[in-house]
Amino acid sequence: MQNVQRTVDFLVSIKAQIYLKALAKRMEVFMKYLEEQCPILSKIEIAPGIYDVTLKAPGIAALASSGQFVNVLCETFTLRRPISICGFDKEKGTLRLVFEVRGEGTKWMSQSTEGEKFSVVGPLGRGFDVKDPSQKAVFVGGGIGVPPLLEAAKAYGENATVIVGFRTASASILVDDFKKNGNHVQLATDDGSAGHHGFVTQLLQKHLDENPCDVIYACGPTPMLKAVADEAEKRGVFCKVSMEQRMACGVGACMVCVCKTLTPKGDDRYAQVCKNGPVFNAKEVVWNG
Amino acid sequence: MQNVQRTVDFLVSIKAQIYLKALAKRMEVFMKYLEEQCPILSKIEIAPGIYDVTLKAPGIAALASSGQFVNVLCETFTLRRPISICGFDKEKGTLRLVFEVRGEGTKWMSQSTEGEKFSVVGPLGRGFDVKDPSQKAVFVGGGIGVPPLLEAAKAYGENATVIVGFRTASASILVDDFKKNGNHVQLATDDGSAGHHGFVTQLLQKHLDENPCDVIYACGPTPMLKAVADEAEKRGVFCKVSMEQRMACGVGACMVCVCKTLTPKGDDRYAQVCKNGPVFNAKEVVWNG
Amino acid sequence: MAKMAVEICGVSFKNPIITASGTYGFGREFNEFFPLERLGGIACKAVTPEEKLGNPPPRVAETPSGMLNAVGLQNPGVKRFIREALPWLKKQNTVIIANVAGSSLEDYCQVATALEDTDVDFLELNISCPNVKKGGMQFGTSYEGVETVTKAVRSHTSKPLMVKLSPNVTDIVDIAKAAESGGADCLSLINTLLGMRIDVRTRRPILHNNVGGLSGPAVFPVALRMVWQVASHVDLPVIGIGGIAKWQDAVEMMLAGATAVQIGTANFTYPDTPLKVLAGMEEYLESQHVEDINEIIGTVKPW
Amino acid sequence: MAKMAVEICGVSFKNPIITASGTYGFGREFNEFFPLERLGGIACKAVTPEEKLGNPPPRVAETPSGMLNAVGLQNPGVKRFIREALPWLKKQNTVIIANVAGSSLEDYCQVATALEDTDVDFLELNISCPNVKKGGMQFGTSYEGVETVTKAVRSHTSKPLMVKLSPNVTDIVDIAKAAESGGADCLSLINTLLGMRIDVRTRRPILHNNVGGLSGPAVFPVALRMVWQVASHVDLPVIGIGGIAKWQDAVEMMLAGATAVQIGTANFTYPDTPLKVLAGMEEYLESQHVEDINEIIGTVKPW
Ligand SMILES: Cc1cc2nc3c(=O)[nH]c(=O)nc-3n(C[C@H](O)[C@H](O)[C@H](O)COP(=O)(O)OP(=O)(O)OC[C@H]3O[C@@H](n4cnc5c(N)ncnc54)[C@H](O)[C@@H]3O)c2cc1C
Ligand SMILES: Cc1cc2nc3c(=O)[nH]c(=O)nc-3n(C[C@H](O)[C@H](O)[C@H](O)COP(=O)(O)OP(=O)(O)OC[C@H]3O[C@@H](n4cnc5c(N)ncnc54)[C@H](O)[C@@H]3O)c2cc1C
Ligand SMILES: Cc1cc2nc3c(=O)[nH]c(=O)nc-3n(C[C@H](O)[C@H](O)[C@H](O)COP(=O)(O)O)c2cc1C
Ligand SMILES: Cc1cc2nc3c(=O)[nH]c(=O)nc-3n(C[C@H](O)[C@H](O)[C@H](O)COP(=O)(O)O)c2cc1C
Ligand code: FES
Ligand code: FES
Repeated sequence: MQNVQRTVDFLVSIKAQIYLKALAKRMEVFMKYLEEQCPILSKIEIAPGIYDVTLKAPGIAALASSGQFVNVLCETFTLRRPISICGFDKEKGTLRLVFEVRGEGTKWMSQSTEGEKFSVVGPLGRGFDVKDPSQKAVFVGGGIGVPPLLEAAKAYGENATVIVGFRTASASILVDDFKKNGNHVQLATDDGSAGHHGFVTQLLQKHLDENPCDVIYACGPTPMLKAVADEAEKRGVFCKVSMEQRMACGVGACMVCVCKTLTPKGDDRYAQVCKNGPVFNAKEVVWNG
Repeated sequence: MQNVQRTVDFLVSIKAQIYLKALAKRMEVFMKYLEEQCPILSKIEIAPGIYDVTLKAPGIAALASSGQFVNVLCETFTLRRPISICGFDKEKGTLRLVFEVRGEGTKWMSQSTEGEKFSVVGPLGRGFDVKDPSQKAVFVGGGIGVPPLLEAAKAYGENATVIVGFRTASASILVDDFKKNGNHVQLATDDGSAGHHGFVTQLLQKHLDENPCDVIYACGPTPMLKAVADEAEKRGVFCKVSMEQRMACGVGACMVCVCKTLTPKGDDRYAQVCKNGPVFNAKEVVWNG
Repeated sequence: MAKMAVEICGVSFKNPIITASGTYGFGREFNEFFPLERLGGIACKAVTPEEKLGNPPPRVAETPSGMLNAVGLQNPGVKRFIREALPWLKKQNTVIIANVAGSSLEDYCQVATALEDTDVDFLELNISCPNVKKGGMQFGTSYEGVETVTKAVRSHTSKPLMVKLSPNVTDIVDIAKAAESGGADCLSLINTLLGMRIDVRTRRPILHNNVGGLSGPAVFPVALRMVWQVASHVDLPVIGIGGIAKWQDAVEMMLAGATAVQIGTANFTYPDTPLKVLAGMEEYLESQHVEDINEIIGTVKPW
Repeated sequence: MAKMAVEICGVSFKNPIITASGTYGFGREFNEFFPLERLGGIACKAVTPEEKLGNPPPRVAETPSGMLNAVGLQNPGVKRFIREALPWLKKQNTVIIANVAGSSLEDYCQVATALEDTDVDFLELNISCPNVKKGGMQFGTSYEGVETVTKAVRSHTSKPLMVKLSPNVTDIVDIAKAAESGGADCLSLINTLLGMRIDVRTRRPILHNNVGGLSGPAVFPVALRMVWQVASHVDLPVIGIGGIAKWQDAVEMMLAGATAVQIGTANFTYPDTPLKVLAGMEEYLESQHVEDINEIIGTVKPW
C-alpha cells in the first residue's frame, strides 16, 4: 500500500508530470525502457569490494519497482552489466545500486567517481510484484543477492522477517537498512563471525517451524535458492526467487539469458531471465535444467 | 655545446646516478628503451585542440635527444600513439609533449587530467643529431610539425632562424618558446591573420636568398617537406626532415612504418621511420615512394 | 539533407539501416526505446517450421570488442511468428525481413512456403548459423550446399530472396557465386565467426555449446573485407553486416559496395545505435556534399 | 613455484611463452626492454631466399581490439639472417624458431636448406601469410597445398618442423591433417585473419595493399576455437597463437590443448606483456595447486 501510495503521490506531482511529458515527447511515444545518462550522486564502499551507489535517474526511478534490474554500460565493454535495483526514490528521481567487484566491468564501475555518469538502461524485467504487504513474508538473501530484496521488504515493514547470510561479518551489508524498514532481521555467517554460524536455510527452517508465513522471497546463489524453494514446496508456502543469467540485450530480444522453466502445461521451456524474470515463481523453475 | 654541457651536468648529479642505477638493476641490464608510467604534471590547451603536456618521466628524459619521439598508450587502444618529444629537462626528469586532437587516441589523451598517468615508451628513433650548433641553421615547421623542432633549435640559439607556418593566427603555437631560445622567428599563416600571408617555403626562399645557411631542419606535412628538400637540394644545403608514418611496435621490429629511401648504392629500400628515422637526410628520401 | 532511401530487389527502404537477425527479436522490445518505423527495416529472429527450445545456458560470453552467442535457434516456430508477431510488425511501417532457418532442406522450404502469403517483404536465408548441430553450417560452407538450399527455397517462394553468408569459409566469393547460381536476389553478410572462451577457474567452456558465434566490433574488418570482395565479384546487391557500431563503419560498408547495412550486437551496447549511425551518415553526406546516399555505394578507390 | 618448462619435439623451452613471428623482428629491439633469455623462445620474422622490399606503406591500420598489417614479408633474405641475426640470437639463451616463407615451393625448400646447418632450433613454415600475391595463402588454404609444401620442406630439413596454419579456411582440422600427412612435427596457429579498413574521407583503403592480416585480442576467440578443434583431432603438439594479451588468454590456450603459446600484437601495446603473462600463469598455477604446467595442457572439460 505504501508503495502504491507513493507512486500515486508522485504521479500527481506536477514536476513529475512535466518530466514525463518532456520525456514522452522526446521519445515520441511513451516508452517502458529508458536509456539514461545518470550522474553518480554518491559512491560508498560498504564492505570490502562492495559498493553502494546512488544515481540521478529520474526516468528510470519513476518507472521502477522492487526486484527489477538495470543494465549498466561499462566503458569499452560490448555488453552491459545487469545490476538489481536496490532502492529508488521516485520523488527525488534517484536509483540505488549495490554491487560487488567480480570482474573487469564491475571493477570499472567501482573506479568511477561522483559527478561522472553511468549510461543505464532500465527498468528491466519482472520484479517481485508485491501483492499484499499485510501478509507475513520471509525474505532470504545470500551475499550479493541481498540488495534486490531491500525495496520489497520495505513494503512489508514489520510483517517481514529478513534472513540474510554472508561469508563473514565484514562482508555483511544492508542489515541496518532492513532494520530501518521495520523488518525483523536474522543474520548468518559462514564462519560464525556474526549472527548464526551456518546457512540461512537453517535459520529459515527454524523460523518457519515457529511462525506463520504466506510468502517467501529469495535471492542469492543457486544452491541456496534451490534449498529455499525445496523448503517452501515442502511446507506449501508460495515462493518467488530471483535468478541470474549472463545477458546481452537485457530486454527480451536476443534469447541468450535463459533459464529452464515449466510451462503451465508442464513442458520444459527456456524462459528469458531478463524479461520473464529475473523473479520467477519457484515452482516454475527446473533446478537441474 | 649547451646540450652536451647539460647532459654532463646531469650525469654527474648524484640523484641521477642513483636513479639510473636503480633502473638498471630493475631491468637487469642497461636498457635503451623504457616503458614508464608518467604522471601528468601539467596540461594546457595552447590553441584550439592542441595540448601542451608535461610529464614526469625521469628515465626517458635522461636518455632523450631532440627530434626523437615517444609512444603513448591510449587506454583500450591496441596501438600506441607516436608523439614527438617537444622538450625535456634532464635534471627535473620531465618530458614535454605537444599534440593535436586528430582522432580517438589523441582525444583520450586530451581528456586526461593532472595526476593521471600515461604509459610512455621511449625515447624512440633517430633524432636531429645536432653536430655543430655554431653553424647557421634554418628550422622550417608546419602546423603540428613545429613541436619537434623546439629542442634542436634551442641548441642553435641565435644561430637559428625558425620559420613556422600555421593555418591561422589562433592555431599558431610555440612562437614565444622559440623566441626564448634566442632564435629568429618568422611566422606565416595560410589566411594571413598573422605574419606572412602564404607558405613557409616562400619565407624560406627569401631567407636563403639573403642569408648564409649550413643546415636546414624541417618537420610538417609531406608536401611542405618535399618543397623544403627541393629548395635545399637546389642550393646545396644539407637538410634533415622528420617523417611520419603509421606505426605499431615503434622500436624497429615489425616493419610496418616504412618510408621509401635510397641506399648508399642508390637502390630503393623501405626504411623504418621508427628506427632509421623519424629524421632522415632529405637526400635519402624517395618523395614519390 | 541527403536522400537516404535505398531500393533492393524492388523493395524500398526509407534508409539503409536494418537491425540484424537474432539481436532484435521480432521488434517489440526495442520498440520501447524508439519506434521501429525509424528503421529502414528489421531482420527478424530466425524461424523454423516448429518451435525450438534452443541450447542450454550459458549462451553468451563477452570477448574483446565482441561477444559469442550460442542460442541455437530458439524460436516459437513459423506459425506462431505469423500469428503473433507479424500482425503487429506490419503496423510498424518498416520493411520486414523474415530470417528462415532449419535443419534440413525440407525445413527451409516449409518455412518459405508458410511465409508465402504473408506480409513479410523479404526472406533472408540463414544457412550459416553455427550453433545448431544439423543443417546450418554444413549448408553454408560449401558451394554445393549453398547452391542446393538456395535453389530449393527459390522454388518455394515468390518473395525477394536474400541469402546470408557464413564467414567461416576459405573463399567467400565462391560461396556468394553459389548463392547467385541458386537464384538468390541479394546477399547479406556476414553471419558470426565461430569462436570459443574457457573459464580458467572451472576449466569449462563458458558456453554450454562449447563454441559460439563471434559478433561485434571485433569482426568488423573481416566483414568489410568480405563485403568488398563479394560486391566486387558478384552482380547481386549486398547488405553489409558485422560489427557496425558507429556511422563510420556503416559508411565504410557502403563504400565497399553494400547497398544497406544490418546492425546487431551494437544494439546491446547502446539501444539507440541505429539512430546514431543514421544521423552520423546524414552529417557525413552533407559534409561530403553528396545528395543521395546511393551515390557513395561501391565508390571505394582501391590502390 | 610450478615447473614452467615444456618440451616440443625434443626441444625444451624454459617456459611456454614465445614471441610471434613478424612482431619481434630478430629480437634485438625488444631485447632493449628485457633480455630475450626470459622467453621460452622467439619466432623470428619470416625470411625468404632473397631480400624482399615488401609492400608500399601504409602497412598498418588499427581496428577495435586489434590491428591489420600488410608488411608483405619485407626481410633481408635468409643469408643475411644467418650472417647478421643468428650469431647474436644464439647468445641470448632462448629457443630460436626461424619462420620460413616464400612465393614458390622452391623458395621454401631453399630457405630450409640454407638453415640446415645453423643454430636455428626449429623451423616454422609460414604458409599462411595473407600479404603476398603469390604463394602464401594459396598454399595455406587447401589440403593439397598444405600437404605438398610441408612434404617438400620436410625433405629438405632435419630440424623439427612446425607448420603455421591460416585461419582463413572452412575446416581448420582438415588443414591441420594435411600438415600432419605432409610430415609436420608440430602445428602453430593462428596466423592473421584477412581484413580491411577504409578511410571514409579519402575513400581509400587504409592499407596500400587494400587488405591485411587482422591480429590482436579481437581474434582470440577464433584462435582459441581453432586450437581446441585441432588439438582435439590431431595428434601433433600445438602452439596457440592469436590475440593473447593477458595470462588468462594463455591459460585458456593451454587448457584448450596448446603446449606453448606465441604472443604477437600485445607486445606493441605493452612491451613487457610476455613477462606479465608468465607471472600471471605462475600465480594461477599456484592458486590451483598445480605443480607442473604440463598438467593443465588440454584439460578443458567440454560440456
Ligand atoms: C538480473 C541480475 C541482477 C544482478 N544484480 C546484481 C547486483 O545487484 N549486484 C551485483 O553485484 N551483481 C549483480 N548481478 C551480477 C552482475 O551482473 C555480475 O557480477 C557482473 O555482470 C559481472 O561483471 P564483470 O564485468 O565484473 O565480470 P566479468 O566476469 O568480467 O564479466 C564478463 C561477462 O560475464 C557476465 N557475467 C559475469 N558474471 C555474471 C553474473 N553473475 N550474472 C550475469 N552476468 C555475469 C558479465 O555481465 C559480462 O558480460 C546481477 C546479475 C543479474 C543477471
Ligand atoms: C614520429 C611521429 C611523431 C609524431 N609527433 C606528433 C606530435 O608531436 N604531435 C602530434 O600531435 N602528433 C604527432 N604525430 C602524429 C600522431 O601520432 C597522430 O596524430 C596520432 O597517432 C593520431 O592518433 P588518433 O588516435 O588521434 O587518430 P586515429 O586516426 O583515430 O588513429 C588511428 C590509428 O592511426 C594512426 N595514425 C593516425 N594518424 C597518424 C599520423 N599522422 N601519424 C602516425 N600515425 C597515425 C594512429 O596512431 C592509430 O594507430 C607524430 C607521428 C609520428 C609518426
Ligand atoms: C544473440 C545473437 C543471435 C543471433 N541470431 C541470428 C539468427 O537467428 N539468424 C541469423 O541469421 N543471424 C543471427 N545472428 C547473427 C547476426 O544477425 C549478425 O549476422 C552478426 O551478429 C554480426 O553482426 P553484428 O556484429 O552487428 O552483431 C545472431 C547474432 C547474435 C549476437
Ligand atoms: C606486423 C605483423 C607482422 C607479421 N609477420 C608475420 C610473419 O612474417 N610470419 C608469420 O608467420 N606471421 C606473421 N605475423 C602473424 C603473427 O605471428 C601472429 O600469428 C598473429 O599476429 C596473431 O597473433 P597476435 O594476435 O598475438 O598478434 C605477423 C603479425 C603482425 C601483427
Ligand atoms: S538478455 Fe537478451 S533476451 Fe535476455
Ligand atoms: S613501427 Fe614497428 S618497425 Fe617501425
